[in-house]
Amino acid sequence: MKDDITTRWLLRIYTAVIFIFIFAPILASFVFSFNSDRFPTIPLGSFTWHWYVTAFSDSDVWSAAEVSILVALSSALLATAIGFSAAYTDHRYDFFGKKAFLVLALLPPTIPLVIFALATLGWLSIFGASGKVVSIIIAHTVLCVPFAMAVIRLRLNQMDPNLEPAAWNLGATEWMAMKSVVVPFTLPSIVAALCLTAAVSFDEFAVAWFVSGLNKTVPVIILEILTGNIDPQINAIGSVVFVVSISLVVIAQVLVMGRIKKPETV
Amino acid sequence: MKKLLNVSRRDALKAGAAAVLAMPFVSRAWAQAVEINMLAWYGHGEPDMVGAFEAANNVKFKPKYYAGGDNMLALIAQSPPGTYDIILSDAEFVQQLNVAGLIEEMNAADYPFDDMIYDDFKQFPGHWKDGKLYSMMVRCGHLGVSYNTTAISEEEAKSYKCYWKPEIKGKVGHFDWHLPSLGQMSLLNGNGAKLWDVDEAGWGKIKETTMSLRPQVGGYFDYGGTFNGLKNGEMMAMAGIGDWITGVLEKDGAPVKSVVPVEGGIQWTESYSIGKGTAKADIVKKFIQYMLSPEGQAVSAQMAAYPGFAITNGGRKALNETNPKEAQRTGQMDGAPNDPVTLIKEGRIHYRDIPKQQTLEDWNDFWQEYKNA
Amino acid sequence: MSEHRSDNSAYALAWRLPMILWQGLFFIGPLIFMIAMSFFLVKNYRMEPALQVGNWTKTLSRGFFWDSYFLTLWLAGLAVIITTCVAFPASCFLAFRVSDLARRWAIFFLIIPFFTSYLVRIFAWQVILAQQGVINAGFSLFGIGPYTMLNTKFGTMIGYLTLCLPLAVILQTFSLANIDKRLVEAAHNLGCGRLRTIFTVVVPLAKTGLIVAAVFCFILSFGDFVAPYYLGGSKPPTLSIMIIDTSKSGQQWPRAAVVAIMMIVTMLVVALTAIGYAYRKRR
Amino acid sequence: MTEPLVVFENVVKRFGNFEAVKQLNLNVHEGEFLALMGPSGCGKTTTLRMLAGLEEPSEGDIRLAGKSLVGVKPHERDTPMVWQSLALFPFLNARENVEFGLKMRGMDGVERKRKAFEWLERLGIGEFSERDVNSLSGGQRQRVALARALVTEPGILLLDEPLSALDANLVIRMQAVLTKLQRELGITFVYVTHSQSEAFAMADRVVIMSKGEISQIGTPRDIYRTPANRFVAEFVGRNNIFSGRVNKRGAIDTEAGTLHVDRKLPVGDFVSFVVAADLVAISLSKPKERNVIAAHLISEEFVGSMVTLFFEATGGTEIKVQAQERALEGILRTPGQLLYLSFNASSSHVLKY
Repeated sequence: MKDDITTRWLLRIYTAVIFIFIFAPILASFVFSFNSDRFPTIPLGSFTWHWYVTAFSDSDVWSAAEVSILVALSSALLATAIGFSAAYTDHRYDFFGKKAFLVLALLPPTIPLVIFALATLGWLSIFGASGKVVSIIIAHTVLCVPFAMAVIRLRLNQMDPNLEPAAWNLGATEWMAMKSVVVPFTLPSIVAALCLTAAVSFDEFAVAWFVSGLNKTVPVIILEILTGNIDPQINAIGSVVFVVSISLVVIAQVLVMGRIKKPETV
Repeated sequence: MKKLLNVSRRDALKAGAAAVLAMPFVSRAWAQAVEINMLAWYGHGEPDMVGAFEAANNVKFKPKYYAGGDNMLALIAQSPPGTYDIILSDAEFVQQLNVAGLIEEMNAADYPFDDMIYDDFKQFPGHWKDGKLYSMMVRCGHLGVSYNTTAISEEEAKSYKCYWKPEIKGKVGHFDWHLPSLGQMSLLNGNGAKLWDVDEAGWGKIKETTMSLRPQVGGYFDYGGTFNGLKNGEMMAMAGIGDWITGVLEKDGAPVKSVVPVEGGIQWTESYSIGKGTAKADIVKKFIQYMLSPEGQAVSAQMAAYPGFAITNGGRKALNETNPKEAQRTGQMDGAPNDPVTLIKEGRIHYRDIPKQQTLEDWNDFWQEYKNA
Repeated sequence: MSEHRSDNSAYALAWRLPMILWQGLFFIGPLIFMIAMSFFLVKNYRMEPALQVGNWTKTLSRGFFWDSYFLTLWLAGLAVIITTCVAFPASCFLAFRVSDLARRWAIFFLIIPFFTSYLVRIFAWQVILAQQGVINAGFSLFGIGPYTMLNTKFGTMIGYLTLCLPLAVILQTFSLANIDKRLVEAAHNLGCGRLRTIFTVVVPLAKTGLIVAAVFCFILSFGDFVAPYYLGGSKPPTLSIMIIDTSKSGQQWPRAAVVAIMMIVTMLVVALTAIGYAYRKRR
Repeated sequence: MTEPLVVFENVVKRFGNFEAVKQLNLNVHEGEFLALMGPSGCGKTTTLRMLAGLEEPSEGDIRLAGKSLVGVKPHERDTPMVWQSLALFPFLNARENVEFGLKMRGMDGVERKRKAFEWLERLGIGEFSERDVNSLSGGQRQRVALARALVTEPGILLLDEPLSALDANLVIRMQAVLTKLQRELGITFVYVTHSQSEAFAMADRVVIMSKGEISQIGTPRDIYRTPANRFVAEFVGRNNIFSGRVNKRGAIDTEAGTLHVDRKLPVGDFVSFVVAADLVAISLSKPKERNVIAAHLISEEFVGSMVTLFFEATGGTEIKVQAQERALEGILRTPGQLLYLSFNASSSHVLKY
């Protein structure tokens, strides 16, 4: 394609600006977390660890981290298990109501979190299950299932449809074939789904805020600081959370990339 | 975590010290400290308020914060009974808590009623029923005109009319709760002591006055937003608040101030109640006693999230001893011209209450309409 | 294709049922309950099961509900248009002018925002956009400003863009990269100008992806309460803020449910129409 | 007399409204190499999959060694298969792939390893036993797949177009490997293919299928020389087909002329008959035969020492002649040249009509 240099550079600069816009708040938050001013402006104040020290000497933050980790791990495990079963079902079976099945599996991300939170709180309180850690786990699992399913479904797409029959053919029962063929084959996507859903859960605040009761998660603490005594502790907490989440993503990404580098020709 | 904290040596030391200080505290909290569930306005469960008590009694407060009495009632209503061990509510909502059977009876002899700084406080409306005590007032503060001194003069701030000043169009904020803001409008309309007790015509006029302010309004904020808006100069005046917000900012060096205008001001009052069905009534009682002790009152008056007045003579004395500057700033010295007690005595302060002739819902509905206008 | 695809053995059901049960119980259940809740009564801050339409008539007869409804619709629509237009040139660049490796890295970077707290990003914007914030401080070096950016619709839009832009660029890039490049070249060879090629060849070919991206932007901004609240000063409040307000003050859960149902219906109508349009003409 | 190893009895297989296999009756004998052949969609793969238990017949019975297989799960049958896609487990190495079937049968690790290695050795790829299957060549992967299927020492091996992904040279080599293996092991092979050369080169018997039905069963020679019907004749491809009406003298008036077959046919009937391409003689001058067709040479094709010549006779009939290169010495072969083709009446085979 012929391309004059001006257009090329204009496009480059434009794209760079878009990325700057996207990363401005992330970088700013990092910078502000080390800035002594409570309301940072230019020029910046001095360097400080103060906000980290404040945030992490608050036992509430620690117990929130504990709740968050518990919730993220539990809902990641549950959502990945359920997402796996849904992806496998979609991959292998055809049955009456399959379309409805898929809609049910993929609908949750289209419902605004506030609405889902409201509905979940009302629903769970019928069973006396609101305001507990388990309520957050339940709700987060619902939100994470579609993500887990999508990731695992993509991997199953790459699986030779004869692989499972080949295992049965060699004497494996369906359960044995699942254990010794389907699971090993989809393992990278299972790990990726675990990381992804854990990260999604770890960052979710709207639903957690509604249903958490007294068991706050880290994002709920952030929300409370934001609605309450606003200060750059948010940035400190956010930065640490970011580092944690991004490590999970990088692990997932490495697994995905690894798969791209080593293509399996059937 | 450790890696992050390992950059410069001095900072590392500082961080390390903090971690060392925090760790036993944290681990103890995780070990076996009795957890006390607290429902309160933002800040009441923070370390500056409860840290000393927690350390001395091996307890751990687990706070749930709300903004506004309606919000508090809603939170309680949706939790199973016995969820909250201690409830800090606005005084005007105590009655509702009591009617709904959400709070325990208290023993008046346990608390320092004799030391109250003002007689009204001993018999605060709604706190007693049939001679039984249900809630213990712990602190209060005044709401008036909160403004940025660079945009509004002291003279102008003497009336709520300053909200309509053309120069601050789009820079008047509201604390997002109907009671204080609409109360101020009622005062501006000259309802004085009957500000909560207005008939249909009076209510219509309040709505009219409020609506006329709409073009000036720059936003509706929660606690953090209010704070932020005034501090960073987004808002030049804020309706529905008082020194509880500006006091924090003033101490931080911002050019903001709160005054009680000629039309009168509103007093917010916070009281502790013991949650119905709690198994921790004894330690909660001990905590309330602590908060009413001179030491606790001084801490409460200087609460980091928002300051309030000490309500016992002992507390005022303790504040004057530990932080005379703050005592002076807030007029909590006998004989000061802005002594809150004097203001009450002069009849310039009205206790915040709930609407008498309308329901809370009516007010809330109008508030929604106003916000959406 | 095979017999096993339609079997109802214990094995098949063991994989089919978990999702149906879980999402049925904890996703469909709540939504149905919410519909029921919209007919409940609130007495003394407590909900009582009932079957009365008061919440519906009361909510839908208020002028401010509809003001807020159309405002939310308008803001979300605007966010969709702005996001789509702003993202498109960048997506074209990433789809057509960079190497596969560079594109993969770009996508990786675009995924990062999803794993930073949206709240933290919004808080950062608050600080950046404030009257005495970073941008205005920058402007003052040139002797201009300060401009009011916070607590305006501009602020809200910045928030929506923060939420939608990375996703929009990702989805657009994917759909554009899937276009057969020979078609684009063919158009060029036929003397089609660059801009004309984009609108007559590229956009129609990538239509499905572009619309899906737009639908996601709509869903995200329509339901978001953080941006209009913290950057827009809830002035006036959007529907999601109204949900929080009504549920927070006065325990009016049923009325919040009414607002929520209205939102879901609106979103489903918009999304299904758009998706239907996206896939129809392809066949 | 004992029953054949595999018996298909009135087997019908439907997918929805589509009948993939219609009323199939087929016996497979112990130790034979049977090829199932036909164009795609003819039901050959479905038949094989039913034998492996991957599809259940809609009607009828399938018996293996006298026992009905209906309702028997795939893993309960001993019918290992070599797949078109090979379906090797990509996360296992070559040896682990071979071990799979033994592991599923609960054989202990050491024995398993030994046996797997033995089979890899036997197929000549012992040195690759620890290699990742993705890093092996097509032929090596093919052998791993074979070893994996045979390691459990089954009585029957199913092969589903196993050579279709290999290039021509490799196909010939693998054909030799397969026939040798089958002879050595003495087990039954059921081999599905759409390739005539594969089937004819290896199979003892060939089953030609079309649209879910068996068109013909027979030895490769039977099928080649005496195709049962026009479909088989055309599918086999190395035949010349002539059609026409039987005249009063018992000869057939075709577009290429009046031709004679060695069979009495009812006068006036419209019939077709085939003449195998290698049974047609070529001469420069008109021979004294009953069946002579004058035709122009169009083109020729060499495969090894065999030549196939394509002619066009009057009326546009295309005629193929196959001969040894040596046999054609002395015959001028320039395209367009007129030559005389002749065949013996006994070389013709009248198709069912």
